[in-house]
Amino acid sequence: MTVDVISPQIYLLCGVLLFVLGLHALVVRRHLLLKILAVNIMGSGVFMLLLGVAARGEGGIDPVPHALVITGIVVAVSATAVALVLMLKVKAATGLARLPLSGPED
Amino acid sequence: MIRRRFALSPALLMSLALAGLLIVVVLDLPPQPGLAGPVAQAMDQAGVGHPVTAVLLNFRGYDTFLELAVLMLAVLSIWSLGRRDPIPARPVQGPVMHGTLRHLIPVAVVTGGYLVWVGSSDSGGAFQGGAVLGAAGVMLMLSLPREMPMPPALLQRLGLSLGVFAFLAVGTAGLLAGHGFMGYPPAWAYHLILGIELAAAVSIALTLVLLFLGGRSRKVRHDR
Amino acid sequence: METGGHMLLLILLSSLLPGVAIFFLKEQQFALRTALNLGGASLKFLLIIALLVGVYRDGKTYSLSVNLLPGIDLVLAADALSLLFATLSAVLWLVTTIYAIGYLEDSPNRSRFFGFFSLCVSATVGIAFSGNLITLLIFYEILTLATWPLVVHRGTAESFRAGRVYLAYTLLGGAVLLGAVVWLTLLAGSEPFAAGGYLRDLSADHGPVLIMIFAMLMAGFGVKAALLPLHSWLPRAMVAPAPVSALLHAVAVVKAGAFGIVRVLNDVYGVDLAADLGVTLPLLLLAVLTIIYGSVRAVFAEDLKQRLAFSTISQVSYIILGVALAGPIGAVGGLVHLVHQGVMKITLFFCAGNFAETLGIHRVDEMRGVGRRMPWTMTAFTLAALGMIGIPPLAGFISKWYLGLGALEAGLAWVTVVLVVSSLLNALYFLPPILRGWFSRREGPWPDERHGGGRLETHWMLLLPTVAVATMALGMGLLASLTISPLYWVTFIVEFEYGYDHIWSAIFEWETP
Amino acid sequence: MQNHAMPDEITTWLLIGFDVLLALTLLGVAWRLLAGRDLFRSVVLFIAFGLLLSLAWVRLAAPDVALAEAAIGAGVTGALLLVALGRLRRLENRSRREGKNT
Amino acid sequence: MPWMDVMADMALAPWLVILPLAGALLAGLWPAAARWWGLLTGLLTLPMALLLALQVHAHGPMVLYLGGWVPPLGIALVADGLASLMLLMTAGVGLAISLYALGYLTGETGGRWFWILWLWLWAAMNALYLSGDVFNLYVTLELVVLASVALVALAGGAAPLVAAMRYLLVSLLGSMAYLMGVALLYGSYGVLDLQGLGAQVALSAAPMLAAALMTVGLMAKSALFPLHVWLPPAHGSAPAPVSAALSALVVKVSFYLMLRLWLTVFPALPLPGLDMLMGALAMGAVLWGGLMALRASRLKQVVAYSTVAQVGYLFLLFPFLRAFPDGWKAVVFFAVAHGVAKAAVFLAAGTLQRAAGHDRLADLGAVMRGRLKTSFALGIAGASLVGLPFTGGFIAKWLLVQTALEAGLWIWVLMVLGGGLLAGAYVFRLLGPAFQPGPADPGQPLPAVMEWVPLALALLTIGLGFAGTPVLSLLTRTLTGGGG
Amino acid sequence: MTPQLWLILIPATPLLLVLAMALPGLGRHLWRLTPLAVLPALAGLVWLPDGAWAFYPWLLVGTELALDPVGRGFLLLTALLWGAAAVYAQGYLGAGPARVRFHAFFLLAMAGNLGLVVAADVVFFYTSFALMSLAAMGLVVHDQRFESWRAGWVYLGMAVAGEVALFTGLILLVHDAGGHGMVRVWEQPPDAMAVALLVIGLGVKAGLVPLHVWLPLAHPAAPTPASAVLSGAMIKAGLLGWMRLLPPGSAPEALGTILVVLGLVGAGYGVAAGVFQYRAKTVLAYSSISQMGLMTAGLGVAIAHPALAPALISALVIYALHHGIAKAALFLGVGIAQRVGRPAALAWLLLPGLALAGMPLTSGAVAKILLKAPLYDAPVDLSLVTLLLSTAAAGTLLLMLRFWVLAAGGAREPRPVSVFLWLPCLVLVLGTVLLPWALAPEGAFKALTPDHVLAVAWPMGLGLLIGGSGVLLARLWGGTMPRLIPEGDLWVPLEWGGQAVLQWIRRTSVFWRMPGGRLSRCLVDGLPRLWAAWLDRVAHGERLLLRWETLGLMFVGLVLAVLAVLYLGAVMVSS
Repeated sequence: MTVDVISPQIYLLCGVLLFVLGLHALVVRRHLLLKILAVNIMGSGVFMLLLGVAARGEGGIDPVPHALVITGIVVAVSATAVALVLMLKVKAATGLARLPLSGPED
Repeated sequence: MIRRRFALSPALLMSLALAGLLIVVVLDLPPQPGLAGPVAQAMDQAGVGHPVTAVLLNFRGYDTFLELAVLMLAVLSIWSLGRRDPIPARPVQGPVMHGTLRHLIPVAVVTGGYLVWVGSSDSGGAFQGGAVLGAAGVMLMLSLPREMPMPPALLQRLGLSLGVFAFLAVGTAGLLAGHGFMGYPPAWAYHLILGIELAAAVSIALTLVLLFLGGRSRKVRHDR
Repeated sequence: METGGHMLLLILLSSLLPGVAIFFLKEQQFALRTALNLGGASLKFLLIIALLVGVYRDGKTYSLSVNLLPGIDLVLAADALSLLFATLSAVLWLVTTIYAIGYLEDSPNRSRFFGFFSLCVSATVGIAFSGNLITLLIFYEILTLATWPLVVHRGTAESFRAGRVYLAYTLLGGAVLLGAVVWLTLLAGSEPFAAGGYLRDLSADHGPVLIMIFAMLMAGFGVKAALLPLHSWLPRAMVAPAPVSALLHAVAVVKAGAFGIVRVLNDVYGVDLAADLGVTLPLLLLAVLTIIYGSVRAVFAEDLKQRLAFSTISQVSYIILGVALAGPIGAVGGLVHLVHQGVMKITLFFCAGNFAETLGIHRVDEMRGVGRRMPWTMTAFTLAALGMIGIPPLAGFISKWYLGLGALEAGLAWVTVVLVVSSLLNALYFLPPILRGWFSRREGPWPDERHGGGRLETHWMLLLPTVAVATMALGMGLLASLTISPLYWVTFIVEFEYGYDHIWSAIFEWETP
Repeated sequence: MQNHAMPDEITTWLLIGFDVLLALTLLGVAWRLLAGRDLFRSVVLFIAFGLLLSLAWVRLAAPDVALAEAAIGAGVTGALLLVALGRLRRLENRSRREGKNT
Repeated sequence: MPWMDVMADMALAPWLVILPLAGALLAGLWPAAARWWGLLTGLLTLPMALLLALQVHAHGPMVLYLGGWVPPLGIALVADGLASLMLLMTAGVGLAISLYALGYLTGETGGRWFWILWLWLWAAMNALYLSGDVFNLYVTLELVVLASVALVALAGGAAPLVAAMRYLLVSLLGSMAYLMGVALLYGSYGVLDLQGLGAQVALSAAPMLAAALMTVGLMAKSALFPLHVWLPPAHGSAPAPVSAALSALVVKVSFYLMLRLWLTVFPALPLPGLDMLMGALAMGAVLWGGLMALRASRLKQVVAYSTVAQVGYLFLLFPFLRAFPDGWKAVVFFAVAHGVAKAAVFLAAGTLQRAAGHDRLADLGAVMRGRLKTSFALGIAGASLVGLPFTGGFIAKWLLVQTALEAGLWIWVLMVLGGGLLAGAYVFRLLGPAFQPGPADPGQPLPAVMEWVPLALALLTIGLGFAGTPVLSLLTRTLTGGGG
Repeated sequence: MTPQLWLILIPATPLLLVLAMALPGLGRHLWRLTPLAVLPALAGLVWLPDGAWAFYPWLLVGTELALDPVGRGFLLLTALLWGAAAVYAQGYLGAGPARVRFHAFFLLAMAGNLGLVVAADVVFFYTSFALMSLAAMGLVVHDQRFESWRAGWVYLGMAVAGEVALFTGLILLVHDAGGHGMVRVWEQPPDAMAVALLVIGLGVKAGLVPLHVWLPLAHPAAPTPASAVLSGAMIKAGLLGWMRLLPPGSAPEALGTILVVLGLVGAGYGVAAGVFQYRAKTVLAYSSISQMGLMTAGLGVAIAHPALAPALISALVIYALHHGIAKAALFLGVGIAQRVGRPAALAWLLLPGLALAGMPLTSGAVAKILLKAPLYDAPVDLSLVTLLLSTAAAGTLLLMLRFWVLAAGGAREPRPVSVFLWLPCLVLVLGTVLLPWALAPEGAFKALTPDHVLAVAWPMGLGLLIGGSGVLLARLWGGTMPRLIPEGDLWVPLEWGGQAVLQWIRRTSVFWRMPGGRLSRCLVDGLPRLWAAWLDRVAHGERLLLRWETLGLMFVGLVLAVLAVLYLGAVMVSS
C-alpha cells in the first residue's frame, strides 16, 4: 500500500521537529511550567518517531514500538507530575517559578 | 512577542542545525523489518491475542513492570515532597455536576473494566483502562466536598503498590517455578496476565488520582 | 619467597599499631601513651636486632610479597642496605621518642603528634624494607601523608604555609615519581631490586627513555632529598617542633629521598648502566650545586634551625654525590654519610631544640655564652657541628674521607675542590655559634628560660637523647672500623651486594708494616 | 482498474494531505503553546495538542497508543497541569498579598 | 568447590532487583518500619551481590532471558563482570549508607521517606546495571532520576528544592536525548537489546547521531564539565546519606550506561576525534572542579566539587578505549575506588556537620579534633581521592597512568598526575582545620554508627588498595559486543 | 707494659682526663691534674724501644702508632713543653672562672699534639693535627678580649683553611699510595698537587712566610702558658708533618729549593718585622717565624739533597728541641718578668735569649752547628745558605735585644711568683743549657772547639754591633723605634681591604639579601594573589555556567560537537 509508505515519513519529520522545538523551548523559556511542557513535547516527538518507524515497518505494523510508547507516555506523565509538584515547591520556597540565574553563593 | 522569545540566537542556530541533522538522518533511515515478525511468531505462546498487550505484558513484561514502578515512585516522590495543597478552582457544586457524575462514574468504571479485559485481544489494556478509571476518580475528587475523608493510609498504599506487587510476585514465582524471572507458565499465562492487568489497572487508577491530588493527604496523618 | 615475611610485617606494625592506638588516647593518658611509644620503639629496635642476627649470623632471607595488580607486587625484603636504613630509623626513632616526650611535655595535641610520628616511622621503615620500586613509591607517598600533620602540628598560620609548600613540593614530586615508576614498570615489569640493576638488557632499545625516566625518578626523590631546585620546602618546614625537624632531617623525609636515589642508582639502573647512559654526571653536578648552594644559604641564615635546615640541604647531597661518583669508594662515602649525617644532624636539632626549649634561644646571635649554662648540650652541638665540617675523628670526617678518595678514584679530582669549599663554608657557619657558645659572655637574662634550677641543665628527657646521639656521632667516627660501625656495614654492602672486589681490602685489611 | 485506481490515489493524496495538515497543526500548536506568554493558554493548548496527537497515533495505526494518549497524555496530564496552574496562581496571589501587606 | 557449582545453577541476578524492590515496597507499605526493611535489604543484597560476583568470576558472564523470551523479542538481564562489579560496589556502599542513615535520620519525619526512596533508588540502580536492553535502560534511568531527585529535595528549603528542580530538568533533558537515540537506533536496526544492536551497528549517520545524543545526554547526567553545574548544589545541599548515594553511586550509573553503550553498541563508531573532545572536557572537569573545590568554603561543597573533578577521570574512558580494547578497565576501577572513597568522605562530612551544626570549613576545627574517628575517615578517604598509596585511589591512579602511558598518551598522564595534585590541595585543605590550635570539642552527641560507618568505608578504600587483581580479573568477564 | 697500650695512652691520657672533668662534682677539681697528663708520654720516652709500633684496627679507619727517633725527639719536646706549660698554667690562671674550660681545651690540644707525634698513619696524624689546631682556638680566645677574638678568628680561619688543604693533600697521597699507613705513603712519590697542598696546609702551622700572619696576632693574645706551647710545640707540628709526609727522598727535590728560599725569606723577614714591634710576646712570635724559617730551610736542603737527609733530620730534631725549649722558656719568663723587678726579669730572660741566638755552651750553639755541618758535605755549593743561616743568628740576637728591652722595660706590677710559675720556667731555662749534653754530647763538645765558637760568635757580635748602635742612635736622637711594620704585618692591609669590601657589600643591597631571596619573595607574594584572581575568574565562570540557558546551549552544542568529531573520525577512518 503506497499510502503507508509516504505518510510515516511525514510523521517522522514532524516528530523530529517536535523534538527540536521542545528542546529549544526547554533551553530558552524560563518558566518552569513551560520547561515541563517542553519536555513533554520533546517526548511526544520521540514517540512520534518511534510510531512512524513502526508504521513504516516492512513486516506490517510493528507492535513493539507501540508498547514502548505506551510505557513512555506513562513514564512521561510520572515525571511531569513530579516536576509539577516540585515546581510548586520551588515557587513556594523562592517565590519564583523559574530557576534562579545564579546559584546560591556559598 | 513570540518573535522575541524565539529570536535568532546561537541557541536557535544550534537547534536548527540539530533539526537539520535529525531530519537528514530520519529521512534516510534504512528500511528494516523491526520486530513485527518475531512478535507474530511468538503470539501463539503469548497467552493473549493482542500483540501490543503481548509485548507489554509478556515479551517485554519487565518494561511494564518497571513502568508501574515508575508510576508508583512518582507518587512516592510527590508524597515525600510534603503534604498537598487543596485543589484550587473546584467546579461549582450543584445538581448538574452531581447528576452527571452519578451517571458518568459507573459508565467509566464499566468502560475501564472493559478496556482492561478487551486489551487481551484488541486495543486497550491496563493503562488505558486504568486511565479511564483514574479520570473518573479525578472527577469524583473534583466533585466531592473539599475535604473528603480519604481511605485509610494502608489501604491507599496497598492499592498503590498492588500492580507492582502483583507483577513482582508473579515474576518471582516464575523465577522460583523455573520459568525464569518474569516468566509465566504457558498454560496459566492468560489468567496471570489478566490478573496482573486488573491489579495494574487498579493501581494505575489510584496512582493517577493521587498524582492529581499531589502530595500526602492533609488530614489523615498516616506517617508518624 | 615468603620466608620470614612475618618478621618484616611485625617490624612495620611495631610502630604502626602503637601509632594508631595513640591517636585514640586521651590527652591526659600520659603514662599509657608513653608506654606505647617507648614500647613500640623498643620493640622495633629489638626486632631489627633480631633481624640483623637472622640475616648476618644465620643467613636467613626475609621477604614478603602481596599482590597489588596483575604482575605488580608489594614486596618487603631485607637486604643489607635496607637493614642499614632500618636500623638507623629504629635507633633514631627510639631516641627521638624519648626526646619528644620531654620536648612536648604539657603541650596540646600530643596524642595526635605521637600518632603521626609513629606513622611516619612506619613509613620510613617501609621505605627501608621496600623490595621493589613500587613498594618504595608507596611508602614514600605514605610518608608525605604522615609528615604533613607533623609539619603543621603547631597550627599557626606560618606552619600552615609551610605545610602547603611542603605538600606542593612533595605531592608534585610524588606525582612525577608515580609517572616514572609506572613508565618503568611498563618497560621492565615490576622487578625486585637487584644489585647492579635490572635494566641492563633494556638499555639497547630504550636509551633516551631510560634517561628520561631517570630524570623523573631523580626529580621525584630529589624533592624529599631537597636537591637544588626542589629544596625550598625544607627551610620552611622548620616551623615544626624540634623532634619533628630532627626526625624529618635526619631520618625520615630527607633520607627517604636520598635512599630512593641510592636505590635507583644502584639497584634499579645499576651504576654501570647509569654511567653508560651518562646520567651520573648531571646528577653529580646537581649534587655539587646543592652542596654549595645549601652551604651558602646556611651562612646567611641567622635563625639557628634555618641554618641547620640549609645545612641539611647541603649535607644530604653528599650522599647523592657519593653514589653519583659511580665508584665503590665513593659509594662507601655516600652511603656511610647516610647514617653519619643522620646521627649528626639529629644531634644538632636536639641541641637546637634544647636551646629553644630551655633558654628560648632561636637565633645564632643569642647563643653567646650558652656553653657555660648548658655545657652538655653545647658539647654535643660542638661535636656534631665539627663532624659536619668533617673534622676527625667525628663521623663526618669518615664520610668526607671516602668521598674524597672516591672522587679521586673516579677520576673526578675537581670534586675534592667541592668538598673543600663546602667544608670551608660549613666551618663558616658552624664555627661562629660554637665559639660564641663557648667563649662569649652573656649579659642579661636568657630570652625565655625554663627548666631552670634543676641539677641538670635541662629536662633529662631532652638531655639524655642529645648526649646519646652525640656520643654516637663521635663513636661512629672514632671507632669507624669496628664490626658494628656503619662504615664496616657500608663496606660490606658495597663489596658484597654490589660486587666490587677490592673495596674490602682497601678499607679493612690493612697491611702491617 | 483506472476507475478504481483514481479514487485510491485521491484517497491517498487526501490522506497525505490530512497527515501534512495534522503534522503542521501539531507543530503550530506546539509552537504556540511553547512560545506563548499566557500559561493557561499554553496548558489548554497542550491538552489540545495531546488530543491531536492521539489523532496522529490513530493515523499511525496505533489505536492502543491513541487511547493511552487521550486518557493519560491529554487527560491526566491536562488535569495535572490545570491543577498545578491553579495552585501556582494561588501561590502567586498569596505572595502578592504578602508583598502588599509587608 | 561444590557450593560454587550449586551456585552456578542459581539465577542470582534477578534477586538483586527483586530484593531491593521488595524492600522498597515493604518499606512503602509499612513506613514506620522502613528503616528495618532498609537494613534488611542492605544485609541481604550485599551477600547476594558478592555471590553474583563470585559466580560471574567463576563461570563468566551470565545472560538471563526474562520470561524465557530471547532477544530481540524479550529483554535480557546481563550479569557480567562489569555489571556485577558495579552491583557489588553499590551493595557495599549502599549497606554503609543504610547503616549510617540509621544513625543520621533518627526522629526525623523525613527519615522514612529517605528509606523508601533510597530503597527504590537502589532497586533502580541494580535494575539498570543488569539490564541489557536500551529501552529498558531508559525506564530504569527514569526510575533512578525520580528517586534521586526526590532524595535531593528531601532536605526542604529553597536551595535543595532549586537544586532538585535543576537536577530534574537536566536529567529529563538527558533522558529525552537518550530516548531519541533509542528511537533512532530502533529505526535503523529494529532491535533493542544491546548485543543485537552491537552486532548490527555500522558506521553510518543514524547510529552516529544516536551515539551523540545518548552520550551527551548521559554526560549531562553524570555531570561532566561543562554540564556539571547542577551537581554541586544538589550534592552539597542534600542530607549526608543522600549526598553520599548520589555522588558515589548515581553519578556512576550514567557513566556505567555510557561505558556499556560504547563497549557493546557503538564499537563500530570511530573514536579518533571523540577521544580528544572527551579528553579535553575531562581535563576541563579536573581543573575546574579542582579549582572550585579549592575555593568553596563549605565542607560539603568542597566534596561536591571534588566529585565534579573526579568525574573528569571517568571520561578518560574515550582516549583509553581508543588506545586499547581493554583501556576501560582502569576507568572502571577508578569509578569503584572513587565511589567508596567519596561515600566515606560525604558520610564523614555529614557527621562533622551534624556534630558542629554547620559545615563552614573554617570553623570545623574543634569538632574535627573532637571526632577523631571521623576526621580519620575523612583523611583516609581523602587520601584515596588524591591517590595516595594503600588506598583504592592509588591503584586506580596507577592504572590510569599505566594505561595512558602504555598508549603513549602523555597529556592524560599529565592530567591524571596534575589532577592528583589539585585533589591533594583540596583534600589537605579539608583536613587543615583539624590542625589549627584550639580545644577539641565533639559537638552534638551523635550515634556511634555515624562515626564508625565512615571509618569502615575509609578502611574499605584501603582494602580496595589490595583488590586490584581480583577486580581486574572480574572485569575480564565482561561482555563486549560490536564489530557488526 | 706493651707498646700497644703505651702508645695509645700517650694521646689518650689527656683525653681521658678531659672526659673525667665532665664528671659531676669531682670533675670541677680535676684540672689540677693537667700536668700529669704528659706522664705517659714521658714514661714512653724512657721505656719504649726505638721502632715501637702498635696497630689499633678498631680506631678510626685502622690506626698505627709508632715511636721512631724523630718522633722521640719531638715527643720529648712536646711532653716537656706541655708539662711545663701545664704546671705554669696552674699558677698563672689561678682560680679564674673559666679555668676548667681553659684546661679542657689545653688538654685537648695537648692530646692532639702528642698524638700527631706518635701517629704512624695519615688519618690519625690528621685527626690529631685537627684536634690540636681547633682546641688551640680555645686557648687563643680564652681571654675574650677584642684582641683575642681578632687573633682567634685569624687563627681559626687560617687553621681551618690549612686543615682543608691538608685534608685534600692527604687524600691525594692516600689515593696514590692505596693505603693510609705512613710507610705505605712513603713508598709512593707524591704528585705536585699533593705536595703543594701539604706545604700550604702544614705551612700555616709552621709559620711559613706568607702564611705566618696568625702567629704575631695569636701569641700575644693568648695566655702565657698557651703562647708557650703554641710557639714552642705546636708550630713544630708543621715541621714534623713535612718530615712525616714529605720525607726527603720521596718528595720532589724542587720542593727542597722552594722550602729553602721560603725558609730563608722567613728567617730574614721575621727579624726585620720583629725588631719594629712594641710588645715582647710579639717579638717572640716573630722570632719564632724567623727560627721556623731556619728549620724550614734546613728541611728544604734535606729534601733537595736526600743524601744529606739523615744528618740534617737529626739536626733539625735537635734544633726544634732547642728552639722549642728556649722559646717556651722565654714566654714563660715574660709572665714572670712582669711580676718581678727589672734585673730579675732580665735574669730570667737572658739565658734562653742567648741560647736562641746561638751563644756557645747553650743548646743554640750546638743546634746551629749540627744544622750547618751537613751543608758543607753537600754535592753542590751551599755556602750562601750557610752564610745566611749564620747571618740569621745576628738577626736573632737583634731580636733578643729588642725583646729584652721591651720585657724589662715598661710598667711593672710586682707580685709574688708562685712555685708553679718559676719551677717550670727554671726547668726550661736549665734545659737550654743541659739539653745538648744530654742528647748530643759529641755535638756539644764539638761546639766548644774554637773555630766553631767563632763560627757562632761572629754573627752574635754582628748582631750586638747593630743592636748596640741602634740603641745608641735611639738614645742620641731621643726617637723611638718607628712602627714600620704593624703587629700581624700582612694581615693588617688584608683586614683593611676586607673591611672595605664588607662595608661596600653592606651598603650594596644586592649582596646582603640571601641569594634567591628576592625571587622567592616575589613568588611568595605574587603567586597567591595571582592564584586568588584565577580562582575568582573560575567562580565567575561557574556562575555563568549555572545559568540554565548556558547549560542548554552547552548541551546542544556538545551534541553537535560530538557528532562533528564522530563524523570527522569516520572520515579519518575511511580515508
